[in-house]
Amino acid sequence: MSYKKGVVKTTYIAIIIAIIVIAAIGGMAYMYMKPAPPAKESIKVGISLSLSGGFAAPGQRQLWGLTMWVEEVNERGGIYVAEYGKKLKVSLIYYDDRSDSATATRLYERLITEDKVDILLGPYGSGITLATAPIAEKYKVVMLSQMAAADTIPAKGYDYVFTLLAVASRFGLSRVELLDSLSPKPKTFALLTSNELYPLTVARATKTLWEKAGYTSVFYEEYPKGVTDFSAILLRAKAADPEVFYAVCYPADAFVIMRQMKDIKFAPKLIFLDDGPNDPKFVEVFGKEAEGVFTQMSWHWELPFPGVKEFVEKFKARYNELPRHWSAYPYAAGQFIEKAIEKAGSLDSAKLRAAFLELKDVPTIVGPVTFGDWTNPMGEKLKQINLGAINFGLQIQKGEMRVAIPRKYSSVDIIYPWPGWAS
Amino acid sequence: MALGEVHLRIENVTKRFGGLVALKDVSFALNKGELLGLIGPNGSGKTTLINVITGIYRPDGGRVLLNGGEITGLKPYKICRMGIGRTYQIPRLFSAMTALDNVVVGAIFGKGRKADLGEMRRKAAELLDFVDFPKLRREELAGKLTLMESKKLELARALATDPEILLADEPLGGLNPVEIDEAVELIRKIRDSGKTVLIIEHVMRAIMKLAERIVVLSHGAKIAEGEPREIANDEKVIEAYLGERIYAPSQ
Amino acid sequence: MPKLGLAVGREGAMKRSLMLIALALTLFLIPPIVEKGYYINLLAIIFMYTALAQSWNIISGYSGYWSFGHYMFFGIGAYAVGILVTKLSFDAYLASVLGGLASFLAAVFLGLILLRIKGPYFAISSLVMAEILKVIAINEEWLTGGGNGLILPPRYALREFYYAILLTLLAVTAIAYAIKRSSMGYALFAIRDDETAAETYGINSTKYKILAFAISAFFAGVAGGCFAWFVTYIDPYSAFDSTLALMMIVSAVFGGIGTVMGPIIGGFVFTLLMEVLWVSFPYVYLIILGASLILVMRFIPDGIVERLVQIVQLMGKVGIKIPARI
Amino acid sequence: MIPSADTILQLIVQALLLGSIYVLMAVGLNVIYGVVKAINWAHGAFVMLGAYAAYWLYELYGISPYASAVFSAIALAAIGAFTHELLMKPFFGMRYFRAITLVVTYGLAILLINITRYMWTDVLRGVNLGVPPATIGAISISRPFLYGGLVAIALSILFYLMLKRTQIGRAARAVSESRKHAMLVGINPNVMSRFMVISGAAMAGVTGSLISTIFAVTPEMGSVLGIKAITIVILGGLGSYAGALIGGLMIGFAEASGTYFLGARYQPLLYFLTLLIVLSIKPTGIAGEE
Repeated sequence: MSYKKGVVKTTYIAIIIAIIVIAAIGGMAYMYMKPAPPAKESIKVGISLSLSGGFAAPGQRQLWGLTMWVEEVNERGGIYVAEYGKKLKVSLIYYDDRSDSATATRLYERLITEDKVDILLGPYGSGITLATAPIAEKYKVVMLSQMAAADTIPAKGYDYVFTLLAVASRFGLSRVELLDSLSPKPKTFALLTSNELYPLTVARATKTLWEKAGYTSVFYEEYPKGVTDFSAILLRAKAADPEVFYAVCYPADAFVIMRQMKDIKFAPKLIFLDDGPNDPKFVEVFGKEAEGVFTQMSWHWELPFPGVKEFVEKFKARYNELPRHWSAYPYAAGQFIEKAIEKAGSLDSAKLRAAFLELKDVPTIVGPVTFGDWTNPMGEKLKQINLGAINFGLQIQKGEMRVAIPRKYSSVDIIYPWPGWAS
Repeated sequence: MALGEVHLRIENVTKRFGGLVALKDVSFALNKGELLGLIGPNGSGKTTLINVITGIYRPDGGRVLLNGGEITGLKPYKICRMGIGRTYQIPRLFSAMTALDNVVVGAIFGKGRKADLGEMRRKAAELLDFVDFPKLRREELAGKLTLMESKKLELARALATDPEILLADEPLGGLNPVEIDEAVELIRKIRDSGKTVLIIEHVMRAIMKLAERIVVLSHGAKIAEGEPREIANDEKVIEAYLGERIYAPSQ
Repeated sequence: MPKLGLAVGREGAMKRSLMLIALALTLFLIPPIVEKGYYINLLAIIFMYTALAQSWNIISGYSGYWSFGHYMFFGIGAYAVGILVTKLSFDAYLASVLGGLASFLAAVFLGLILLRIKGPYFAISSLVMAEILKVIAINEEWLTGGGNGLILPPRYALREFYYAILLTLLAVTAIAYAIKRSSMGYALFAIRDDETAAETYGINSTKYKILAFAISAFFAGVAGGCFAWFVTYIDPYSAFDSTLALMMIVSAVFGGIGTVMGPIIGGFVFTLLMEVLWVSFPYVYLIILGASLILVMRFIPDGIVERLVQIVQLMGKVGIKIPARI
Repeated sequence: MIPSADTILQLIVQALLLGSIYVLMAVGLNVIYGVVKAINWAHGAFVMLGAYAAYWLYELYGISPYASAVFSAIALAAIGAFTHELLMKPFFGMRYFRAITLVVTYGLAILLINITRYMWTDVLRGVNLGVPPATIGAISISRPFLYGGLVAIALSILFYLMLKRTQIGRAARAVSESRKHAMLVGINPNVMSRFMVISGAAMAGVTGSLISTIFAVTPEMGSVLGIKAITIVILGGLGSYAGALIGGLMIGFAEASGTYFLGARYQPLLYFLTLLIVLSIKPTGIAGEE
């Protein structure tokens, strides 16, 4: 390399580095040094969303639900706050946490100390919620968690954290009702679960409840993230010859499980895949084979709660897909907050918290919401969870997901036993 | 230890690589203070033998004795610290370090090692002067040196370990006639400073002038051993070199 | 190419250490002055990545053993703290140090197996080793909580985390500097350039590699430990997260591997850059991350620090007067 | 639990089929490594792109993934050419070449995965041909797996023959041994390495098409498989086709039998340990040289 060439190259790179550094510092300054808007003109609702990273798909839909609520509230002129004697508009402040807990802690810190939000919404997923809940507690700002199902969060006993979504252990309640409502009643079940906080809680609670109800476990297996081939696991499950096969899994795994069950001709009388069949693509891909398969959702677009129909239509028109609990729960959280602020007549955290606890059966699109304490099947005491929250058992019938459990919300008959593989 | 005593003894050393026999039952001795030449055609096992002595390869049979004590199969760094230094045929310098630092490495970790870095640097600088390494190039990265500079640096680095025995693997290879004369002088100087030297060489004229005694390897076996004049006239050696006539020193 | 530390005169070293001490003091004073938790949190995370990059540098930058599985030590530290605090009610700070020690010991043991393997084989083996540890964390539920993870006592200790991680960063940098200026530095750099030759010049390569691996692991473990009590929840997937290895490698490469300042500058610039990118382009920052990784390797494979040195030298040639070499 | 003979046979079939998919990926990696001496971390991402190509062709035009494998191969060949010119060639001859290419292709993988995610979101996709499994006695064989395995074996043999028998193969081997010497005998090493990188990428495209009928098609689908393939290549020995074959089948068996006899939670442990044990005995893999 000649001297001159080296110089030129070095100079270019120096300039590039300088630009990067200046841009970085300038960007930071621009982003964070913006003067804060003048006092109370709006109610600030803060949330950290997973807009990129592993939870990007549900995170995005969470934002959609929230956006719809914020727009609707503001069309109505906002929420009346007695303390200020007028209606205040809602402004949603959100950041992307990259599906990463450390980033999320930073963002909640920022929402509270920098943006000075009046109320917080919880992030997506139990892990991130566990990491961020202590911040809300420390600063005494109400955090309404709507996308975390692990029992461990309400079990911590935080004063300022409320859990709207059905906790994982409650999922088991509808699973018991499902088996109880079958005829003839199955005797044995096989349970396969992903080895992570939320699926484990669901699976273990379900197992405990099913065994208590008199069903026999003939196969129980936990698999770690990253397993790509399920055939050996399924072979063993098949060898155990269960009547019910229940997998608490993620959508991509459900695809493979379903295919490989067919490959080895494993045909139990009931197939329940926690996540997967509730993705519209599943039915599209598996077509007739998906018929009669069970899945779950914490919400459904057919539910008879007030406002559901309008919400679904508006959502479909806007985002070109059916809403799911990822969007419905954040929207419902908004509906609840609206009532709570009106009741409290103030944006003060303590008063808001009191209002949260006083309100009973607040109508939302996820059903009536009441916060209270509950003891789960494992004997843990859970604080401030939504006692009205239900997890629904759905069955695919004629290519559509229909509510099957709880029976009181169902308008269809359950197909049982499962018809088996098409050919 | 008196001059002339056996310093390093190679006893029936055999080394195989898979089916290939690289060294076949090789034995000879290196006497204290002597300058022994090790010659042989390409692939005759010269470098393999050095690698066996310095512990890079473990022999399949035979022993290596230093001052009567067995060192076969010891780790290379231990052998280095017992006083055997070597250079490589194709210089294996620490290319991202400066020339001086290369020598410092030898000084810090070799037989004469001391914890004082400053002292080791001074020692390294002296050695670079000793081998006539250009002063201006001391802070140059070793990867950017010329061949002659690299060879000198190799020698300085090996000397920095304070060896009693220096194994020099083709120190003259690739040099032009003027450089060869310079290098020959340097090797004599090293021997004269009291070291035992084993030199592997390809340049026959030089080795015949330089070595006091010569061992010849062919196809992994020792075929001759003796004074340069005897070797030059040895039929087996002439044959091994495919008829190439080896000239005895004219003096 | 970076030269070994001793080339710098004593005067320059004095000036430089004074500057560094002043900088460190400033960093210590930030939390009391800056009220906003966000900035403290951001700085703390930058320190953490920087400390990890520096620890990676000690083994991989110095000795040339590119460890793609270095996140295993972060995970070991995190789990050691998790276990000590939840099962044996240890104090979090003491536990962090013990987490570092656990990583140190693990590295000595694992190093005996791994460091015999070279080049890409080593890179992948270290990655595989980290994944093995992850599987163990998933399965040994009695100890690690399995897939449920470990939930530490809730406390939100941002300022404590800031100081702990800053101390870790300063310590790992001081050690990296000390190693580079000592005979160990010579040994590691020699191993990096030619391990066989290094052995024949008296270097016990196994000893130095394992020592470097273990020291490096110690600090990664301490960082992991601090992280555990800061986020209060760890599970196998977040404690043994392979993207951490990516962050370490990229930061160190970005700044310049094998130099002391490289991982620091690289860690700061890179983490800050990521933060800005991600705030400004939440949806595409990963695309930009991938692209910048490629561009950095393509155009400045030997890192920013090396370029800065060249620029400084260039300024000297043009006649701009500059103080002693940085 | 003592399995029946049928179950054991079924397990062996499953292990073979799984192993053959791994072999296919590992051979693709080795094709590149053989000449370029670089591990392509983005191989998994390439496979993912191949799967997306197959998916879209199936979704939009109803072309079967087995037919569209050709298109996937061509598309990926183009990306392979780009990778070679911009991400490998500039680094030839550099210190740490292998580490650098590992990091650069890691960057490429992140880039490709996230561009895919940006364009087509994380929505699950998949191709279901609805073909019933083939049956021999009590054993059933998944057709997508079977076809994948057959193509894997065919391609491996094809490449092996090409390397041993043809002019190109001889040239490739010459470059693989020494770029400098190859140049001296009139072979342009850049042309050779470009050719091999393109071939390797095209194989990834074919792999993608084949597995679009086995796994769900998502941006992340290639990541786990890609790392597994790299593990296999390391286990078998870099650049060795026989090694890739043995390694792929070994991992296939380790996974299937490990899952069956030890349980799913220990599945990864078994093959990771296989790798470490092999490497601690032979640090360059089963059939690796150096």
